Amino acid sequence: QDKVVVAVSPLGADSNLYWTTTGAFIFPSMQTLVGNSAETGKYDNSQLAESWEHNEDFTSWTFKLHPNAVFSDDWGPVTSADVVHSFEIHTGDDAKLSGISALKETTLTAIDDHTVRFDLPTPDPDFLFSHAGRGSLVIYSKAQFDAEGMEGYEAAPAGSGPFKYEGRDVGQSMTFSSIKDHWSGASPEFDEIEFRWVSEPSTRLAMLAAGEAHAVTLPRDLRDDAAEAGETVLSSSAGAMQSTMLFTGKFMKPEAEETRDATSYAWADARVREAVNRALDRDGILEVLYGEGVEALPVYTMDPRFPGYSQELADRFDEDYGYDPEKAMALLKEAGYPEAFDNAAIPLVVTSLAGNPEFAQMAELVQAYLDVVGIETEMREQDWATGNTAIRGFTADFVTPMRNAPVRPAALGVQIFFTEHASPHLDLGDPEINALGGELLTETDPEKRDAILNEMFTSIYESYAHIPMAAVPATVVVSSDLVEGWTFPGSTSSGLSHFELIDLK
Amino acid sequence: MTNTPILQVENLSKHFDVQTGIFKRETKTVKAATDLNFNICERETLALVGESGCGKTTTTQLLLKLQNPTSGRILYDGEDINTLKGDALKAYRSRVQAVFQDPWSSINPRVRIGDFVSEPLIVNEKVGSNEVDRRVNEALDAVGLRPQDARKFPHEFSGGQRQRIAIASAIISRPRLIILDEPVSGLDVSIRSQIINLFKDLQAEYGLSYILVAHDLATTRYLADRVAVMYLGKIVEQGPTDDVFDAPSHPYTEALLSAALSADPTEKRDEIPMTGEVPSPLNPPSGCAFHPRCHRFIGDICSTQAPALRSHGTGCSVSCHLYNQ
Amino acid sequence: MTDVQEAPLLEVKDLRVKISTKAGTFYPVNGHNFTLNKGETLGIVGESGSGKSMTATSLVRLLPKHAAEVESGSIELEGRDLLKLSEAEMRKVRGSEIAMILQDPQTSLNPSFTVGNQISEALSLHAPGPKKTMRERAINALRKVKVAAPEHRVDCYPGELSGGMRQRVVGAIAISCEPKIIIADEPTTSLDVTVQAQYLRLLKELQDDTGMGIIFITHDFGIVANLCHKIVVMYYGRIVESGTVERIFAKPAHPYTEALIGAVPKLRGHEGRLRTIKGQPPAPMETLTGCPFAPRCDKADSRCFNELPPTFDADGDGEHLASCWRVIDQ
Amino acid sequence: MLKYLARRVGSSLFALWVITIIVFLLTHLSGNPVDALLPDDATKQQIDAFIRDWGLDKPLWQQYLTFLGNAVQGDFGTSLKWPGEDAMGFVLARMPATLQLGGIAILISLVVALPLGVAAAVYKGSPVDNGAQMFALLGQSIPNFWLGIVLIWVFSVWLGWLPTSGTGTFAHAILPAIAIAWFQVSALARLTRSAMLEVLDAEYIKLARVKGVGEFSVVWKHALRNAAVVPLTYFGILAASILTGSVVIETVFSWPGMGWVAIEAIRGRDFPVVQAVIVAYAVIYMISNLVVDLLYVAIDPRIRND
Amino acid sequence: MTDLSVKRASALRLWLRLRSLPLIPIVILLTVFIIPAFFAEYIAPHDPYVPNLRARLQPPVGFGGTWEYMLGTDRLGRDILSRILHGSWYVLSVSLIGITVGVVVGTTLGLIAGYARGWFDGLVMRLVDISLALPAMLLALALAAAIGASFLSVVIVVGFALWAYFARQVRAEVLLLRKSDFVARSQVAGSSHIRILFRHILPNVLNTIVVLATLQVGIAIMLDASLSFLGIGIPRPTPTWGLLVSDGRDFIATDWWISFFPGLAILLTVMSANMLGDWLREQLDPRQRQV
Ligand SMILES: Nc1ncnc2c1ncn2[C@@H]1O[C@H](COP(=O)(O)OP(=O)(O)OP(=O)(O)O)[C@@H](O)[C@H]1O
Ligand SMILES: Nc1ncnc2c1ncn2[C@@H]1O[C@H](COP(=O)(O)OP(=O)(O)OP(=O)(O)O)[C@@H](O)[C@H]1O
Ligand SMILES: [Mg+2]
Ligand SMILES: [Mg+2]
Repeated sequence: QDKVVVAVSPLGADSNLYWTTTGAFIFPSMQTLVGNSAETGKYDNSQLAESWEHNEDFTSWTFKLHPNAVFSDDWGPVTSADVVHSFEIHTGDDAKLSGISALKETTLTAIDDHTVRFDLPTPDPDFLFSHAGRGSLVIYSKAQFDAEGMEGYEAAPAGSGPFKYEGRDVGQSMTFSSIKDHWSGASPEFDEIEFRWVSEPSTRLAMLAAGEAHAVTLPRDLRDDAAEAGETVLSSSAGAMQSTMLFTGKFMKPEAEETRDATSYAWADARVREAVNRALDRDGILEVLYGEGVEALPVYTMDPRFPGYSQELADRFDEDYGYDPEKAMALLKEAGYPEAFDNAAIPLVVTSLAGNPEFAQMAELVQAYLDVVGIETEMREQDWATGNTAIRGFTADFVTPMRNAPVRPAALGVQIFFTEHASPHLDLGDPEINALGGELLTETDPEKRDAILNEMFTSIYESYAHIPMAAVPATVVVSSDLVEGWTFPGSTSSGLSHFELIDLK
Repeated sequence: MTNTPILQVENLSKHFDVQTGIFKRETKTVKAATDLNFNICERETLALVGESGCGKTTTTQLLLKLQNPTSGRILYDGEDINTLKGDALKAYRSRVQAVFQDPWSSINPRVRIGDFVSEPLIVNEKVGSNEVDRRVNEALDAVGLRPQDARKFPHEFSGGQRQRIAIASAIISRPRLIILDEPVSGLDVSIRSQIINLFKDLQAEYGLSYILVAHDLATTRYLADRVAVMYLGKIVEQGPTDDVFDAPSHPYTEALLSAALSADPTEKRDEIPMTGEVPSPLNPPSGCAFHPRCHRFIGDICSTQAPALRSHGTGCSVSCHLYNQ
Repeated sequence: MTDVQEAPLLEVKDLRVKISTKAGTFYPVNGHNFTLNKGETLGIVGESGSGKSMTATSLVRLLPKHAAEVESGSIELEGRDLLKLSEAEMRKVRGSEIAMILQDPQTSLNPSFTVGNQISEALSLHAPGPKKTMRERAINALRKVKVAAPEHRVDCYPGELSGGMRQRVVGAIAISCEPKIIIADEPTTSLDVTVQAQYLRLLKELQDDTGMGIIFITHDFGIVANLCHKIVVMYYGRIVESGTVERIFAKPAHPYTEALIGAVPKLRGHEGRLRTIKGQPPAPMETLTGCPFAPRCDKADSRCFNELPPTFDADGDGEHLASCWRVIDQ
Repeated sequence: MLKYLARRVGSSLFALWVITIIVFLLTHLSGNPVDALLPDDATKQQIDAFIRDWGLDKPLWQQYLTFLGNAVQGDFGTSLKWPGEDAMGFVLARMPATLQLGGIAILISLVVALPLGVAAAVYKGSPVDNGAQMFALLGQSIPNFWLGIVLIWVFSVWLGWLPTSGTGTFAHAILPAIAIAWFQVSALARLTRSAMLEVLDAEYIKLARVKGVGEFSVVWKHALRNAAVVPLTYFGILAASILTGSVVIETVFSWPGMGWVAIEAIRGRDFPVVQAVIVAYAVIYMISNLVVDLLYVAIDPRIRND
Repeated sequence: MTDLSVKRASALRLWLRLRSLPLIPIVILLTVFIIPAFFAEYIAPHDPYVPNLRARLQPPVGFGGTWEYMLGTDRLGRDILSRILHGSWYVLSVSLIGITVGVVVGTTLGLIAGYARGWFDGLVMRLVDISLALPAMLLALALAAAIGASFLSVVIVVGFALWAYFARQVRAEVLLLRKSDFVARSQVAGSSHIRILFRHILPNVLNTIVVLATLQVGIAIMLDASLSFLGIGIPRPTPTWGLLVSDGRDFIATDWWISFFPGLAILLTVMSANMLGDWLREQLDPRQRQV
């Protein structure tokens, strides 16, 4: 077998210039400074940085490059100059990269040929995320730029990864060839790998069944079908995505509960929020949505890999959030729902987020369960942009499924989804959580950070501020005739990485 | 027959602009009716005859106000019908009616006979429904149909019956003039005679005037008091039917009559052979339009100068250079 | 007509055509007998729906498929029964031995092919020859029917010709293979008087030239009187009277014929009222006993209503037949 | 001829102009591209810069005029979703794929529908006719995406005859073309049937038979030549339906044509591409109608002589 | 002809009509489409919205399923049969309202354009061109984005997709009708334009409209299905047939019943509607009637 075909749903944006996209990317020829371990998902030195260190208060990070790293097509070794060059284009005007704002205020200094140092205006203990996760710094070759300019990148950017970019058919496919004697020692068993963008899941399954693809991503039910048909389902070694349903609007600001008509969110009342959570048979829902073995997530954005994780909340979860329709009904009665509410019907807005076809079903199931306990809902289907516009315009008055993929460091995630500090439109409006979030911004002591985060998670948890769902691994279905195995950590936005590890039969 | 004209037609012309050629890029003018002059009096029948396309239908449509003339006037009781308004117009509408050729297409298939017949009455006069019913019955009776037919739909009738229905509708508003555009051409011989008789009877009973357009010269002779022969939009000969038929003056009338076949094998006819093609109204010949086919062609004057219509003999007028001394 | 009694060109015996529709069956051609000799013109007259066109189309075996079929009888063309020929043989007969001119010149030419094309198609089917001469022969055919400037017209599409000219082209197609018989189904109803006269003259001349037999279908008594030698009068699918033109016009034996002739206004001379036939022809599926014309007949008695009259020899010489009880009563 | 052409082109241009307004308004009334194209954690500065760059802060009419001015020169801006791609260029680059698919679909429709319709008309009332009618009805009753997926499973997965999706060889085009043609076949077959029935009743067909012309020639030469005008009239609508069908089918088969671009662009709020693609669709439609008009004249002498 | 025979003749005609009534399509339409649309609540064995996670993906009877879920269940364990039955109401109303919109807009414009001619006619014909040139699917997407996918947006799209066909057809007929003798006759009688339009022309295009509308039921349902496929149809959980088929499309190869039975319902309905339309067309064709 000399060519591997991987079929996935189309990307948000499709370009060779990584920084002009929002970060959805499959690009095995390009590397970042920091890598993830295939087995655990933890940061490692499998990419360009051989090692790194930071100062006491996390404001200065120094990276040492692998001395033997080279670009493909004889564009020479990877040096500090390439990092500086890449940093410049990534923080330039046309950069749309998610999370890149963190880099913008940073100064980068090349210490020597293979050492660079980032100086940050504020402490950032999660700085590695900018080099190993969503919206991170990808290293392009300065030599190529000097020789060919931006056109060179557009046509065929040289990278340092184990594959070499061969070409693309916009919107259709991308092809890479394996590099023999790669500097990292990685040696794929195949000569070429092709990615195909195919939006219909059943078409992808058909490709797999017809032997046209080695690996495809599929929604849960089709995964089961594929497994039944004898194909192999592989899961990422770490959680790739967290899912939840968020109440939108600043419903937790202190006056919200008293003056409900000011906001007219039914869920401004904590008892309603609890009832909503209690009404759901999570195990049932998660089984339907993600299959067996997926664990419920006590607090969205909390992850054992990152600080702030609370085992205690996880242990209490069943007790506090467990399926209890009677309790839910009692709570509602107590709250006077729906009679005393101006906006009794809770709108469930489903947006068509790429790669999350299960959101529609999630909403349907939630609706059905809520219906049982007497919570009125109203389903609206919207595309992502419209839904997002509503949220941004602070006109949001609905409940919507949301995902966190790849899983961000807890301190980042919690700010984005619950406080006013990162994405103001998703702010709960809770003064306490906002204050804690503020503290977190400047706090550098790991233990204290852990405590603050823990406190935030506990507060979110106890006030039933959202409807947590699950931590979900990334999955890929591979042809059992063609592929033996493949280990990947699920740390990219598509969930897929470490293509050199695809093990063919 | 009294001699007060109901309608006076003065210098009436109608020209159409038509686009011809591939993709209609050329505009040409069809002179469907040119400088027509005739009168129609009480209890009189005037026939318009001539070849297909000579402008007979156009003329009737002008009289019926279905089209507006390019120039000229039509006077009804001395008043120009183009200036009629309000009640005067309604009066004209109800006093001048029409029966068309095709009994299948001239009746709306979706309307009950009673409603169809009563339409001219309803739209022009204020009458109660009892009166309408009475008049419908009367009209149906006059054309030999039964009162209960009023509730039926057109498709339940044969062609002959339909033509009777059309006639009933034309007489219900007690018109003075009915314009008949080939009213019997679409009918079988046997039914044709019934309808022709009906026209005669109605004229006698109601004192109607008719303007008749007919292909069939025999029918014309049978029904018409006066006849106007048209050729390419112009009247070439006009006069009392008997005079024109027995002693045609214009060469075209001569040829036309000689071409008509008599339903009598013993009758010998000497046909005047007409040479040449029927000219296209888009490119009418110069001079006298008939000259290329004329068997009495008398020279250059025919092909260069258009003859005027002059009176000739008793009550006849003709437009031919032969008679222009 | 002719002194030497030749064998007839066409002899139709007891021809019956049955039409079956969802609504029922009936016989639009019901026991026809007639003959056509060389150089003779036979007129078929009758009201609309009496079965004239059915008679004509059954002669060339082009009855509407499925609906109609010849039930019995024979059609002998010079002694050959056409009903016994195979479809392929019949196809050879059509056009070359029996030609037909259809009712409507406006629609009987294919608008998508040139006039020359359509003439030479007929020629190449029945009198094949080299391709090059086809055009020449088509022009000749046009010349025969007196189309002016045939070299030019041969390349015209039917839409570019006037009605009279189109009808002449149809005529040219019909005579191009010099058929023995031409069946003309109301070929002039849509033509102007003057054009009609020209066309009829043309047909007569062609007949004089070639000696072909013509069957002329019409309801115009003027044409019958002027053009035909013999007449067949049809009513309700039956021949009610047949004979020579002179005799029938002079002394019609069937009241229907008499009434039809009386109903036509005369070009010369005036009479008070036209004669009319009361009522309407029966609907095809109506079941009638007795003479089908009886309900409309002034002279009908009870026998007429109860018994179908057979065909009688009106003048005793076999030249004038009529199917009316009055014939023997007289 | 020139004048006629000029008038037709003129009225098409007017229609196009109205379409640009509709397109412009609809795309601007709909969701904000900011939300589709910027990450959910974008900062205020990023958003502001984006809005400024795309001129989204100007009044609507000004945006329209700018848009129109550029559009006339074929400049619809650069794609937001496919950075660096010129919107119209991007769409045009995909046009051949759609035209190819559409062309094959039309070909299939014709090859199947004409004989089917003709046979149904010639054997009216027979099992052939009933079968054809049934087939035609079936064609109009199956959602095309569903059919597309069934085709993939049957012919690609189970039988393994054809590739499932994507482009490359002619074989890739067969299934999507069939899925698009399916509906058209039935519509065309029905039209052809009724047109043929009408023509077969015509006097000139009778005359051809009277001349002794063989049945085959009567049907396929004399009748079809005239009946063909009706399906041709339908061609304009056919083009429109095939374009519409391609939107769905291209998605099912991952066929990189304009339909696929349209869906992806609209979902991604890629204004420039959406506008370019709709205008391109409209232009194709107008041109195909113009061609039909000209074809008419070629095929039908009746019109030439009118 | 006596009165009796007239009566007999009309009785015969009635009988012939009845006998040619296309019973099969009518029965199918009633059982699959119309009766469920109004009585789904009473007929459907299950609640179409409530998932039953214990009964997920039950196959239909005869394929290993039970009578409780005759046609099987979907991924959430909802009864397919009940969903189809409840869906018929939405399908019925979308197609009827959409077609009504198309009919009203198309007929009005076509009527006036054909009768008045002139600039208005030119304008309408351009609009027809425009609407034909804009693939309905694209409009639907843009519209869904603009006003959100909803019952309303689907109805608008269906109406938009259809009106041009009505306008064209009606205009073409009006052009012929206004030249007809009976319109001329009515003008001669002195009727106003309004009277001519509504009393003489409209009733005569009604046939065409009815026939076209019946035939459009299929197109409307198909369009609804395509919109659901693109995720811009009537929002869930409303079980419109289009959504059911579209939702089940991924499982054609495995859990085929999810999309098969709704597809079958669409197929039967559209086919029947088309057959009925064809029959109507034949019945109302004056050429047929006059024979
Ligand atoms: N609306 C019109 N536009 C253009 N030309 C017209 C129009 N109406 C009539 N004509 C032309 O005017 C001429 C006269 O037509 P008209 O119908 O009055 O003739 P006609 O004598 O009634 O013929 P026919 O005996 O065939 O009914 C014809 O050449 C015809 O083509
Ligand atoms: N295809 C057919 N199917 C059923 N009945 C038919 C068919 N063709 C003709 N008829 C019927 O056969 C009868 C005879 O028709 P035919 O055409 O021979 O009459 P005709 O004498 O030629 O009338 P016209 O003078 O109107 O041409 C009529 O009652 C007619 O309705
Ligand atoms: Mg006329
Ligand atoms: Mg006939």
